[in-house]
Amino acid sequence: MAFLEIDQVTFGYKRETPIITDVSWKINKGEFHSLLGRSGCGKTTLLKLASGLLNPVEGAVYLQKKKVVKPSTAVGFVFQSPTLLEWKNVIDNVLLPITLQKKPNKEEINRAEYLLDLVGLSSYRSCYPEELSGGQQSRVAIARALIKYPTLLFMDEPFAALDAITREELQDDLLRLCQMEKTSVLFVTHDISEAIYLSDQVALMEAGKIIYNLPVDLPKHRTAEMRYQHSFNELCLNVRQKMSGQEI
Amino acid sequence: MAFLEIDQVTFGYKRETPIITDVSWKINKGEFHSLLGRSGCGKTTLLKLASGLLNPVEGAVYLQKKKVVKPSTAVGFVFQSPTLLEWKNVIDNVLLPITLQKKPNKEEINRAEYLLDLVGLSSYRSCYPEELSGGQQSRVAIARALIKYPTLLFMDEPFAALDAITREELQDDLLRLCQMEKTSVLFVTHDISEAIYLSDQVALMEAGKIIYNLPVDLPKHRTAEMRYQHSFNELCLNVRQKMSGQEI
Amino acid sequence: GDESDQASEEKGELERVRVANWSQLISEQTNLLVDEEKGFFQEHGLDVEVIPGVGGGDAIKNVLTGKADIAFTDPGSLFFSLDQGEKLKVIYNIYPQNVFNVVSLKESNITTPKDLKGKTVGVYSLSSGTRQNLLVLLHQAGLTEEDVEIVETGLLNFAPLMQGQVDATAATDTGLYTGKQKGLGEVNVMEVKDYLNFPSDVFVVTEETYETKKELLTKFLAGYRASAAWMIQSPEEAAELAVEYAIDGKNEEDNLEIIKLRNASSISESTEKSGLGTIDEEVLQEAADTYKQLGLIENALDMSEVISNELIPKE
Amino acid sequence: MRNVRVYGILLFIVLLIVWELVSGAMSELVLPAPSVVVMTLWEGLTTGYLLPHILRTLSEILMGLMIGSFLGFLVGILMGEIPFLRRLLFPYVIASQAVPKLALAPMFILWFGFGMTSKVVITALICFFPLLENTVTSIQYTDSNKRELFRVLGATRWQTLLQLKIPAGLPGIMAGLRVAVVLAVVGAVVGEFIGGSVGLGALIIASQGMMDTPLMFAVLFLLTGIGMLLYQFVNLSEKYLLKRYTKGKNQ
Amino acid sequence: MRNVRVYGILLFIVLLIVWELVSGAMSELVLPAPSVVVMTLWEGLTTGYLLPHILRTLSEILMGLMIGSFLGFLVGILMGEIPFLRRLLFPYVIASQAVPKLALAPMFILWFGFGMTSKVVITALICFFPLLENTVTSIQYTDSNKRELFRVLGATRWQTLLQLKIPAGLPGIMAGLRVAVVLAVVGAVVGEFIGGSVGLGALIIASQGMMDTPLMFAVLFLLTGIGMLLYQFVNLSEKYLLKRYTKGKNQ
Ligand SMILES: Nc1ncnc2c1ncn2[C@@H]1O[C@H](COP(=O)(O)OP(=O)(O)OP(=O)(O)O)[C@@H](O)[C@H]1O
Ligand SMILES: Nc1ncnc2c1ncn2[C@@H]1O[C@H](COP(=O)(O)OP(=O)(O)OP(=O)(O)O)[C@@H](O)[C@H]1O
Ligand SMILES: Cc1ncc(C[n+]2csc(CCO)c2C)c(N)n1
Ligand SMILES: [Mg+2]
Ligand SMILES: [Mg+2]
Repeated sequence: MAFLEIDQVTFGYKRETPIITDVSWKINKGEFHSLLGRSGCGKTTLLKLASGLLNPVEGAVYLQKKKVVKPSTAVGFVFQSPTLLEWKNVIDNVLLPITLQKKPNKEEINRAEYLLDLVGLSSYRSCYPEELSGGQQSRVAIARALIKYPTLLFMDEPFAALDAITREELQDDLLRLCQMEKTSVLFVTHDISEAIYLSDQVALMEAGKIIYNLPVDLPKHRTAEMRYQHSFNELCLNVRQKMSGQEI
Repeated sequence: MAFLEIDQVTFGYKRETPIITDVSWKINKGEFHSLLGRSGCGKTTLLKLASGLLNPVEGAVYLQKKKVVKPSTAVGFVFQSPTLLEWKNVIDNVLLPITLQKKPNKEEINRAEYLLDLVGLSSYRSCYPEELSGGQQSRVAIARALIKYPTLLFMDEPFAALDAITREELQDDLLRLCQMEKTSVLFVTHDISEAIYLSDQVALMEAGKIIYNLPVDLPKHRTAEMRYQHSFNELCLNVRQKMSGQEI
Repeated sequence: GDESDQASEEKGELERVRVANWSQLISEQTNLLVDEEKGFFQEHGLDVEVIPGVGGGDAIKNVLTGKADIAFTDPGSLFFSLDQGEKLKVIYNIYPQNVFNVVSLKESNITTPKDLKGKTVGVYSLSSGTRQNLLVLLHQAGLTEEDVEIVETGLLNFAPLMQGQVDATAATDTGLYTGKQKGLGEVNVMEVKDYLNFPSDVFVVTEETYETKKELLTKFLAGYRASAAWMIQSPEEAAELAVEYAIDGKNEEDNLEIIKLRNASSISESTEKSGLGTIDEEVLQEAADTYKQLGLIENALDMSEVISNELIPKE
Repeated sequence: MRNVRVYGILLFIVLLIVWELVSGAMSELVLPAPSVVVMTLWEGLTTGYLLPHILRTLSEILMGLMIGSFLGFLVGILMGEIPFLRRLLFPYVIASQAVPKLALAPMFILWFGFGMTSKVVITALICFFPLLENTVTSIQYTDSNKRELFRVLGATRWQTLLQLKIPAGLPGIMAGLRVAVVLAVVGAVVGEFIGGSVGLGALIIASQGMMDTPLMFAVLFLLTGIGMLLYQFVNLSEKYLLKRYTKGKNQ
Repeated sequence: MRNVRVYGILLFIVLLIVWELVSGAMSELVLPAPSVVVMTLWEGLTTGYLLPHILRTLSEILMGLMIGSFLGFLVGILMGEIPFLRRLLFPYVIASQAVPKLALAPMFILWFGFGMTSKVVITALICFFPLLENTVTSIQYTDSNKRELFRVLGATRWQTLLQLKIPAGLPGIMAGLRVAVVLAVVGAVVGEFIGGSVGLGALIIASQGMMDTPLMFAVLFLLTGIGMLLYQFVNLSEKYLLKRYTKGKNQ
């Protein structure tokens, strides 16, 4: 069985209208998967189902062979909106997953500072969320999701509020971190090239179903140049055409 | 004097550290301008200054020759986060700018329905914001900003939460609407090609200053094919390189 | 309470007696409050603690719950409790004189109870002695509650009279004195004692206490009688002490006048004959019968079963 | 939820039994048995003896509640919106609350007479404060993004208040109303303690005077019932009003 | 803001003058002049006559407030977190509030003695409710995104409560505390009405017995002062505690 296994899951917020219908998906240990799809097709919902935030009406989700019924603490989650606590400053927001259980020790504070540095916010460590720009807030949320060395990451459009350059830097950092720590990732994005660049596999959703599944066989170590290679652009175009409903 | 004129504006949230320093900018009637820049460089702040939500410490903003001290009702604003009222349903949220003053009449309700249709949310008219996906919420916010036929639009990453296809559709719709109604727009985005595609002029911000100003001399009527033309890509690359600090 | 425990520890051997009062510790009761200074009770090996209350009913309830041994209460409250089947004993007549009255402004020309017909009369509260005694007074004149309009005026009962909101107000002798001090002008006063002179206050104990603690009660009554005699003897000294010991004893002159009034109500023909505290069975019986006729109580009460002069020390 | 009802009734019965047993060892003057109280209550209700008192107190409560909570809401809005007024008036608001109404009762009688007015005024005064305080607080803590939205829409202060601050603060305001509604019951009764011959408060005093403790407890039962009814009424109207606020509420 | 102080003092002086004039036309028994009241107050303070009463009442207020608001907060949390408890206990909470404490005097004395305990209990009972109601409400309306965040972080119920619901609900809880603090003053005084010989409440009763209205008003002034001090104290600690919540607060 795969590391994370979504098994014939069906779900609807109201009983009548299913938002997710009969979706199955597998992610192996250390793999990076992306989820693409039009706005409102059910990506966020699927992420919440996979993480145990929502429970499927039919089917089940298995994490390391165990059925998922509620979120596990070994999992990191970046929501579509940053969701910071306005009464904690930046570093405390990053440390929240730890302070929930105990006083953070030196090492954990170092980790938080390292992550803040990674997302380029070292100098904002004592600021409060309302003093940050939109993109800065989402970067804090990313750092928070990484603080506990999660074995599985769910990320819902984490880079949507970032400029192209910061975005590319963070993409590389994220890839490096995940490969180092063998983190599995399920990543939602609207940027097709981002999906291709990051992923081992890309899933395309439409109206609650996964309609296309594209394994990305680019070299495991991604470099900036790849973005301009033909094979890369080919893959992007492929997905793009699938999305707009054209057959290739 | 231009339609909107930002005149040597300086601003800081706390007195000591200016976030915007000595920025000047002009937008003529019916022009579409985009603002690009790295996360945290001051785009949102500049938009708030231009709209009168914030008042500059030095310098001034003029709208149709009149000094701006508070937001004008002839202006539409799309915030970086959707900011919908959770106790109103979708159509009522779109109609909010009107219901503030009076009961909306038939015509205005029609306009709201037209805009909802434009952003692809006709079938969600009676839903409440919490029942919408992230992208759907931002689309409602876009419809709300357009309801009163604004003569000037400020948009802060309005399409960030949208998939490529919806995004392109809305870009075309927005351009059409603005050309029809001769709306001036100041548009913040992180997507360089979006900026080029939409704008008559692109400004690049860095650390509170406008460091580069690129007039886009593509044919006024934009078409999907343009995106793949050489001149278009040239412009994108130009901006891209300016952003990463490389000289061309 | 903890405070009382501590106090008794300090005083060592003294036996504790708790008196449930119908009011706070006020200057007219100075004799009961100055044991520290005068030792009326200490002399008999007693440590007296006075428990404040709100009305005579409270005093009896405190006795019934065992929070106190002796109740300093009015006959009305006694009748009500007996009427409900409680077993109580009256052991001492504190104020044989009825101190209640009905006061009206001179210009209203109300001189007899009959004149009250159709008038608005203020009482201090529906649960107070002023109301009950007003009813007694009306009854003696053949009137009932329906013939007048009774309104509650609260403790400042003379204010509405002065403002003309009521035609008359039911009060007590000390209340009237205080009112006059505060600028109440010329008034007509009808004293209830001229119609039915039943005691104002008595010491009441439960039958159980009466049976089991006779000796203690006797000692207490001896002490109390001595204190009352002292207050009659030296009102000036009492008035001075009241400044410290009574919550309302701010003004020594007022204390003196009030103490004098109470001294006067502590004696009667029978007390002259048989000593302070003697209970007159007949008037109490008559009062009980009146209460029955007024419909205030349901059952006929036999006072002879309730009254005991036995514990009052012989002179 | 059916379980709750079952346990609720069970708990109630257990409490009644304990009370019945405890009261058996005590004088009826001090603590009457619940059976006696219920019988007294029943008798009072069937003979119609209690009816005029209930009606009187109920109308005082309702009138006082309406006036008091309306004024509390209004002054709360004024004080919430205008910091100047807040700082200017707050000493008087505190004074009106920290002073025990019972002490002022004679004044109230002098100013408002012996009739219902003085009781309604006391009730209103008591209801006033929780609503005021909660309104002031609730309309001040509105999401700053939403406030910015309203500024951009050129909303006047009045429009922002009506369409943003009040709707967004409604949960807090309703909490204030729930406190007010229960305090109103006490307010009316305390008002009747002085200067009343009709009403449940007057009945309490009268029953105390006659040492008719069962009657007093019957009245206390009634007051609890009235309080519960009013509270539930607010709760229901809140459910209706706040249908859309459940977003933040526990599922 | 300096202006406020000026206007405040001006208003106060105008009110005092009006009162002085009105009282001139009235018997001192009905409405004493403020000058007389202030003199009485001054005298009472300098001679030390008022001191033991003030100390007693103050300690009752503080103890009652501490116990009552702590319990209100605690039960509020329990009832907010556990709907079962909410539905089970709410009738008893209402009963404890709708029943006038004054009517239960003999019970209180029976259970808690006639010392300070019974007054502290009454004060606590009165403070209890506003805090309870506001806590229940405040911890229920937490932003659902934040609640989802905490679920994802695997936060236990207890952690969510402590680190999310309480901090997020603090403004509402503090509003409840502000109401409670002022009601505590009334609570202690009412407690002293039922048989006390020390304390400002007892003094009010005594002053009424002596028909010493100036003394009564002096005590009422004192109570207002105490109420204002306590309220301001809560306000200041709120400013400190809620520094970070100003996000949503008017600039
Ligand atoms: N709480 C809810 N109650 C009812 N319907 C909901 C709820 N949340 C989402 N939906 C509906 O479910 C569908 C899928 O929503 P979801 O948030 O999963 O979309 P998404 O793919 O993440 O979209 P986006 O890219 O815009 O974020 C949408 O049509 C939305 O209207
Ligand atoms: N309310 C505030 N108080 C203090 N500092 C602020 C405040 N809002 C923004 N800032 C600071 O001002 C700078 C510019 O913020 P702004 O929101 O304008 O950035 P931006 O260009 O819109 O970034 P993004 O693309 O991430 O939205 C940031 O460094 C931020 O930390
Ligand atoms: C001298 C004297 N004056 C007044 C009262 C008060 N009082 C008389 S009857 C009654 C009603 C029962 O509570 C009350 C309060 C008293 N007992 N003794
Ligand atoms: Mg989504
Ligand atoms: Mg921004």
